[in-house]
Amino acid sequence: MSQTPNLFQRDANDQTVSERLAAEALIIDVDGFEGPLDVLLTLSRTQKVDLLKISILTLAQQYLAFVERAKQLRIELAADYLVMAAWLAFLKSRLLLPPDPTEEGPTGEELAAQLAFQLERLQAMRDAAAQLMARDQLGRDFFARGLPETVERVKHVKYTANLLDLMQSYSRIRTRDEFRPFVMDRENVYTMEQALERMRDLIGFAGDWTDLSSYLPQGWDTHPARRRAATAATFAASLELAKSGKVEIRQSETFAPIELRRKDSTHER
Amino acid sequence: MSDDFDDLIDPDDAEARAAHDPMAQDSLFDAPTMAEQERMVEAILFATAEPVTLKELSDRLPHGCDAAEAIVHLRKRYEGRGVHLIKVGDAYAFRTAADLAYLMQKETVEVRKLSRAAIETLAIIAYHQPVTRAEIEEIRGVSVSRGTIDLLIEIEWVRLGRRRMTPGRPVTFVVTQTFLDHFGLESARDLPGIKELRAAGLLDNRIGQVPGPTSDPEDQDEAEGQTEMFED
Amino acid sequence: MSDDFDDLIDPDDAEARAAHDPMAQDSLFDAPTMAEQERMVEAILFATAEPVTLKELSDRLPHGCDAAEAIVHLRKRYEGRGVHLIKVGDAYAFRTAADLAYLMQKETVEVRKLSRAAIETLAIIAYHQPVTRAEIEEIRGVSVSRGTIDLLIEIEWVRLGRRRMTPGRPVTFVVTQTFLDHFGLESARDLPGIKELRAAGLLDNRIGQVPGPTSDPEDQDEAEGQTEMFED
Repeated sequence: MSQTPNLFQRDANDQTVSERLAAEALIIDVDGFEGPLDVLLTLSRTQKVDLLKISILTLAQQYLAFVERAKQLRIELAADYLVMAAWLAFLKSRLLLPPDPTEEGPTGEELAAQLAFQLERLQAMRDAAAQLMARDQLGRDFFARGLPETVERVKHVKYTANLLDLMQSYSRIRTRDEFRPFVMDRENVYTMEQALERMRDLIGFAGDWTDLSSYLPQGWDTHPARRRAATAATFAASLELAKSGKVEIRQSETFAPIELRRKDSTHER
Repeated sequence: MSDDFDDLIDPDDAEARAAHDPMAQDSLFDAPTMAEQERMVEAILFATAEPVTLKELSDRLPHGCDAAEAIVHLRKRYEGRGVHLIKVGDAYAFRTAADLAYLMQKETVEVRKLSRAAIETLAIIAYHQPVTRAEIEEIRGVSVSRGTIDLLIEIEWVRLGRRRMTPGRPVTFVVTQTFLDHFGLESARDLPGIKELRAAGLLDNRIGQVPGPTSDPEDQDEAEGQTEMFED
Repeated sequence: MSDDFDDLIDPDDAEARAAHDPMAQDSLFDAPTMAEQERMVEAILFATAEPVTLKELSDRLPHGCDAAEAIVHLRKRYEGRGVHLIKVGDAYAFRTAADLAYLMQKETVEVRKLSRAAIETLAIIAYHQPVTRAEIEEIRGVSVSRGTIDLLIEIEWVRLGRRRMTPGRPVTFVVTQTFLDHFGLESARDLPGIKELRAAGLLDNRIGQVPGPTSDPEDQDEAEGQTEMFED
């Protein structure tokens, strides 16, 4: 980089009065700086040369003077300012001492070049930011439509159904009974409890052998399902009554009518 | 094409701007040209949030401008364009040309299946038309919500028929031509009858005769033809 | 392009549309004339304050229209007028000519005053995008406060870009279309001086050995340890 020729032109202690003053001026509004790079950039302006030609060594000295001054004035500097000072002190020594061939890592010149690049880049970004903000801006220099028309969002819901849907649906209504969900149909169930109750009432009057079927309740003897339910319940109930010794049951042969009568020994119900 | 718009993109250059605007320097003495006044009115009307009166225009234009004349020119320029310069009361504004109003709508179409309740109601109306709401409810065995019939009317598959000449004169519902078109039917009579539904296995055998359409003499003629469909 | 013209023609208003849109009947076969397309694009762009993308335009125009070509014609038509048709990213908008800014005091909205840090950060994001926070900090030499980037995101000038495929997968930041619109830029490539900066290598990402900001908590400790060394 172009600053190399300048590197050894100045002595470390050769600080001009103006530089010292500049450093002091910086101290006054140290809070106004955005970090060490910002300070370095400001200091670099005192060199009054193109950033490309800046002397990094001089800059390092200026910066170290700035930090020194801050310490004398007992101004607290943020950590990163001090880190930068340490780094610049290291850089300065690298730049001043003849290169040690055994040493690893970048040379002092390379480090100086990197710092110069960073300063140049930061300055470039600041210039770019200024250019950007100086552009014509929407709402200040040029304007959007002041009376925009709202774009109406029209949502059309298109309903569909086909003939099959229609027919199936109609069929479903017309055949609703078949589509009923499965439930125990209590309507056609005659329980043994019901039969027992009925027979207890009736058995007192039947002194003679009576067909079981005559005990079926009214309305349960025609519909096949109801008849089956009532018959089963009545039969179960008669067995129950026989068990408790209240009736006698007989059947003359297989599939012959089942008959029952009150057991004479039992009078109370 | 962006190159033509340097004036917008050019940075901060006050000089460039002054060059572009020949009036900037001497507008104190000479009014801008009419073409320039037209540009100005155009920009003001474009950017202002409400219609602008002639007075407001005059106040905002440089001294010596004739807003009314500029409006006349500008109005002519926008004749037949996508936006028109219109007069609103005693103010002016740009508005979309009326014939392009439909472009201001963003239409989205969502295809939705009819709900079961809706299609059942529709089926009953199709098979039993003209049919009152009470009849629909009787056939479906559940009440029919207002919204269901409204929807069917809204999508134009169902319309109001004649009022039934019974106490309360209830309205009846019938299906529309749109309905027939959608379902590819020539008439509601072409709807497959119970027999065909049964043959197609869509209907269970054990179901008896479908109660025919109401025997209201008024509606009889309309309903005629459907009755036979339901005969076994 | 609208993929299905049927979507646009709703049976509801097909008739109404046909009445005022001479194209409606035969647009399935013929696209509107270019003059007509130009009118349509003009109407759509005039009606919106936000830039409209080519795709949005195409979606709103009838089937068979060529929005891009209509834009070219329209742009030419508005050359030198009080309003211009500008390109913002892949979108288009009408904006008043910048040379007429002096007429627009009434419309001027107070542009939010950004801090120096925010402006610098914005410029870095615009010129270096996509850029990570660490990179912004390296360029500025200080840590970027969370609030700065948050503010830029809030005013919609900056948004998150893709994550960088490096260890830690850091998020990147890019500028938005709103940013381009605000500064009258067609694209980020049109940023002032960007070519020169690139040519000078100032937009390259060099990994520097210069001490940077200490945003990492681990680094923070080290830095604090060093502070003591320098204390009197």
